[in-house]
Amino acid sequence: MGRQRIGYFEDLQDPEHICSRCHMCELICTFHHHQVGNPKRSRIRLISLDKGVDVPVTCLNCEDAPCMNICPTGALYRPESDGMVTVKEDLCIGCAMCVNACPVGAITLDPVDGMAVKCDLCGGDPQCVDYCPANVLKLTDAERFARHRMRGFVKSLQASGEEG
Amino acid sequence: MRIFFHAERCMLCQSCVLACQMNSIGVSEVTEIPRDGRPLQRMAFIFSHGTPWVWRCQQCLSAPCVEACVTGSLRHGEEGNGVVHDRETCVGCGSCVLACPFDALTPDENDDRVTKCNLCPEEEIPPCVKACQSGALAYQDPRLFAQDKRKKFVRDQKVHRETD
Amino acid sequence: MSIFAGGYAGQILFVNLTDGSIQVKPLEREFALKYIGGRGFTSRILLDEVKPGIDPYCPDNVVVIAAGTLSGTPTPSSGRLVVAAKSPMTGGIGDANSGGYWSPELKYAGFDAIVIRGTSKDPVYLWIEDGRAELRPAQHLWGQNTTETRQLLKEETGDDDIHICAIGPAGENLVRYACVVTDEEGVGGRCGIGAVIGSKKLKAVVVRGSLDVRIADPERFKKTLEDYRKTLAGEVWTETLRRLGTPNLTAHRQSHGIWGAKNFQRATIEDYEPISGENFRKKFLMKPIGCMGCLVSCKRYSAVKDGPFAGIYTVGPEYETINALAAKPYITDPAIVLRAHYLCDEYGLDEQGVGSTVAMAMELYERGLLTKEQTDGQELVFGNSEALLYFIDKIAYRKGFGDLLAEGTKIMGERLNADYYAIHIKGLEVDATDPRKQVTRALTYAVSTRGACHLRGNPYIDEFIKPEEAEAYFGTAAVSELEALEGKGKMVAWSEDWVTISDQMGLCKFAWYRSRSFPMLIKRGLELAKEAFTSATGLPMTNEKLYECGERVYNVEKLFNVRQGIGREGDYPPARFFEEELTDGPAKGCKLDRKEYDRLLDDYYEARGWDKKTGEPTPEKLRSLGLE
Amino acid sequence: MKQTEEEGIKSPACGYGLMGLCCSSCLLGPCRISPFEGKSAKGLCGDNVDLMVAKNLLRLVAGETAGGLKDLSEAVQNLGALAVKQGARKRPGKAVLKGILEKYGFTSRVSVNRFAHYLLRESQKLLSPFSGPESPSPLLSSLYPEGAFPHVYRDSLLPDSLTSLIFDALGQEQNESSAVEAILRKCLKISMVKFISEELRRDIDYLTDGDQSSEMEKEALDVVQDLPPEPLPVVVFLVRDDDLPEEFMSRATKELRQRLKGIARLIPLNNMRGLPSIGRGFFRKWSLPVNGMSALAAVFSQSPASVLGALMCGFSVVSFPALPIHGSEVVERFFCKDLKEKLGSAYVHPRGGEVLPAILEFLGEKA
Repeated sequence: MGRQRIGYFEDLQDPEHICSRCHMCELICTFHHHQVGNPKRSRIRLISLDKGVDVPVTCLNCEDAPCMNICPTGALYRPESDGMVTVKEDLCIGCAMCVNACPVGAITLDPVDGMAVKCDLCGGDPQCVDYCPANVLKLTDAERFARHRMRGFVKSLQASGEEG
Repeated sequence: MRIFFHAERCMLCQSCVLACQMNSIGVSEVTEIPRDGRPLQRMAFIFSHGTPWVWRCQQCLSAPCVEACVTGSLRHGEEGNGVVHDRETCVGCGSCVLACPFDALTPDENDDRVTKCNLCPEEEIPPCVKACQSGALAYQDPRLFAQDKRKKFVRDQKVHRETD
Repeated sequence: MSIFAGGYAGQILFVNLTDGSIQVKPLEREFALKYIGGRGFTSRILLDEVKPGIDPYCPDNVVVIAAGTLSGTPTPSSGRLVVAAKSPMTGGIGDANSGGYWSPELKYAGFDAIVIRGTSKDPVYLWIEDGRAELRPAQHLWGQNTTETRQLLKEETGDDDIHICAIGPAGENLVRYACVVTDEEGVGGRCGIGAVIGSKKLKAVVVRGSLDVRIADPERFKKTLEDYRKTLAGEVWTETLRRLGTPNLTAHRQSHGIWGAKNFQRATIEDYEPISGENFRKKFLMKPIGCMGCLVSCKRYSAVKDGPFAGIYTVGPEYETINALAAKPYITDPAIVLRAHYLCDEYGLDEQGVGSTVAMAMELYERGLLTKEQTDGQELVFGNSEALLYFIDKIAYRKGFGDLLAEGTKIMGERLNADYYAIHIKGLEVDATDPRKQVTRALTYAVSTRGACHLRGNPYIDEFIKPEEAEAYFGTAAVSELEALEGKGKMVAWSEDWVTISDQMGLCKFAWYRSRSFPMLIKRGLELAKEAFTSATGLPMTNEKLYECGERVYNVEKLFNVRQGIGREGDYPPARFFEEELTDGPAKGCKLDRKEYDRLLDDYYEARGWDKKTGEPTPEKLRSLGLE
Repeated sequence: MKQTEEEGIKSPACGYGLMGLCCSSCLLGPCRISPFEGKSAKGLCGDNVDLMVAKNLLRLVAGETAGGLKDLSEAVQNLGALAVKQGARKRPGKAVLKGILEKYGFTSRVSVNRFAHYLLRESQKLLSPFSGPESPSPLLSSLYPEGAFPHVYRDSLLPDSLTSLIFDALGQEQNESSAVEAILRKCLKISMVKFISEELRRDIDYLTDGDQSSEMEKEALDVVQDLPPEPLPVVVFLVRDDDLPEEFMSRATKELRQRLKGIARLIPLNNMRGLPSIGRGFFRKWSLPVNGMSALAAVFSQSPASVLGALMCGFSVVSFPALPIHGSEVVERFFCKDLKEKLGSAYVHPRGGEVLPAILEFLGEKA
């Protein structure tokens, strides 16, 4: 098992398996971490574009994580070699360098206490994955993701074969 | 609100630095620059591993400089907006310079005090951000900054998929 | 810091548009315990603030917007919002209910409710952020469609994470059934609240919040969440709703023959297949959409990909949409339905209002009571989709014949001397279903405080309740028999109080108050709702007290209506349901019987503890509910 | 030449550009020498601030002029084709033709064909990159008579070959700091080239096509005619570039007229081209060169060459936008002080980019 992260798996052929914009992931994330309701503090954020495009975005758990590399105090670190980059809150000074560096915007400053917050996989049992009604959020790693893409590719081959 | 920097949009023109210097000596037009002006160094342009970076105070939320300051002339702004430096009470002891992980405080050449970026509270948008022609500098809430990044990420992803 | 341990934001915003003053008042604990939230707050505040007999468009009318109590907490399907005012359609209490993400955002911005008084001179919009509010000029937004309004506001604020509740051109032009549109997804349709907001020159209410909505007892709350999830998983129709959404119900209406098509002249649709839920799914569905935290996701995101209307992206249609824009004007082209639905959303029109008035005009035209000159030269016959699309535009801007159509069926009936063909109750058009087959449904529609409405009660409890359960709850096993009238008044009263709870809590009726078995219904609608309420707010609550809160609010609304002069005579279905039999389909031959209905209404009043003659709540009843 | 034209005309958008420090001459990118770093600052190429500003200005002026020269050489080619075939396609109007002939020192009895041959020969000579310094060319000395433009002769600022000057300017590198002044003189020369080439082209076009733009010269002469018999001490000309929107100009004119009421006479001109004619007209009327009369031209133009050209016509010049020269003290001193001592007229630097205070300052000095 490689480095894990929360992946978004949609199936454009099956409407039930596309994010349904319910924001449950945000709600349950904030509830799990802060025991309140407030999606703005969530570590996973749902991005809605026009024409019904909704994609939840959270930490990609990069190998050479820019947030971790740029952190001046070492508040961002990997406790285990394969694990998630986590925030050591007593070291974080809220300088927002990580916010500046992260390529996907997965790390931000908490609007309430000002510390850097990012996905920590809820210690191995991610709540958003648990609660996602469309089952599009899954705990995944690079290998699994590759397999998913392969499966999609084979399916598309099949489909084109049938048509042909 | 803080100043964020998009390295990928920077055209290396350094207009931001010039604008900052002009602001520090109190002129708004380039034609008014006095020949013997001694601007404060509150912003600089550097290359780090080939990437441009606008060096300035990060306005940390739990800033080490504030903790280090012996006279209390460094304090947190209202509603968590930046770190405010009070010139009047500053004695130039340099404790903050030692504490700052970004080396963002510099001695004021005109007298024995330190100086730092104060986000130009008298202006609605800091002059450096206004001077930036390519949009590489952004004056934004960290939350919105991260949100914009996520949006860009999702958009890129979608475009990528559509052209697959 | 509010006095509440959680759930509530603890503040109410008072805005006076006439002088632009803005006040923030704390929410009192007693008030919250008595009226819970949502519709409870709106109804009570309206009762206190609105004087009898005022013109709904005058500055004295008050618009109250309230978030459900559980909105903003992670309670599933809790993001519902109530917008209320004295209705320009019924003259009584008018409230509109809308889902989406606006209501939680209001809580995150620090308010439980907004009370809007007065009338502004120039168009304004209300900006609310983290406990602060201000009125901003909206000259540039006035006249814009709802989508453009949202776009402009997002550009103006530089943040597209804001949530917007806006009216369209219809509301500005005081179309009597104008609605309020929240974000892309939600429409608070009924009762013409959009027109009242338009008369106040308020274009939109924009919220952005990042404050916490606290949970008093997180562990207990978490348990409730789990419990709810399990209960929902055991429900058969959850999957269907996710698959087909509310258009799923079209099959039920067709098979029972209760469509209300052709302005209630027909009960089934001959060419039903194209407008069935399955067909909408096959042809247009992009994905299901859920409101805040919804585990059911019954809303649809639809796109028209080809044909003359290609390029429409919209949230919908709902079952009501299909009824109003397909069955009533008898149009069976689904693309037309979506186009009309899209236009209604853009202009901020209540679809049911559009469908009903156009259908009524069509009937009048076919019967020769309207001439071609009067209808702008349009051949206004059933099935003419061009005329429907043509008049949606005209209604929104009140042009030509659209000016009359914009008044709704009641006034149109009066003006054209065709009251009989105006199918409304208290002025509000009868929505989706023909109640002639089921007298309890007719009663629910008729006694509903906001006018004909299918969401004010659950008249079909008798379809699945078991005799022993009926005995325990309503005192007679007869309630479980479909034909019997005994105990049905009590059942309707009970179900009304009981769905009122959902409007107070901000819970979705589909996710919490619809079920296939009675115990499940009680468990979700009462026990789990109570659990969620107590664990979130930390306030003491029991099943009985919660139920009483629902009853109290219903009585408050009745009191409001009585004060505005709506008595027993307002609680009758339109004459057509008594006079004409259904002529086709499985329910052929059904009609309402006046005697039977009177008896049922008496029953109902008795169960309610209201005066049988006037329909007024008796002083004893009010006292027992703590409403002196 | 095309490329220079395209690159040269861009107006600066950033602060460095406004100061004339926006150097794009090497591929390593801009050095962005800060004005606060003083004299010691040197760019990647080794140039100091003064050289950089001067060279940038030269590049701007030359680039712009190159475009005009191209038009002239095309016009000369047309003229060549036509001169052989005798006469213009369309007969030129008599009055205007007379004016043109007089300008070049011919009497009106001379045949158009002969004049065309003369014009062809002389302008070909001027355009040739190999023509040596056999100055002054008879054509130039008729266009810029010594009496009206004495400074040009005194300081040998009259160009001899038009083309070689541009090639020279764009090709050569001069690294010694003493060369700053040489570069700036070249700037002035080149901007004269711009005026000369434009005027020549106009006249040729008139001969070949009957182009109406020569009528504009008449407008300039009318202006001179309208002036009172005694030479006024102070006249402000408001000169507009063709590219500027009408609306902007009329607003500026209105505002300036209001502010200068009772202080100075304000004469709006619709284009730059009339300036040499006005110089000649002044001389004809009062036998005085313009720079002897301290007239001010307020030039509203994006192009530095036009601004410097106006300077070479004998006017003191204030311009909007200001010339991009604030970055260098030496350059600024040359244009504002040295020139005044040498030519009698100079560039008036609009501090803060505001024209009105600069005009008032100029007037105050004179009054």
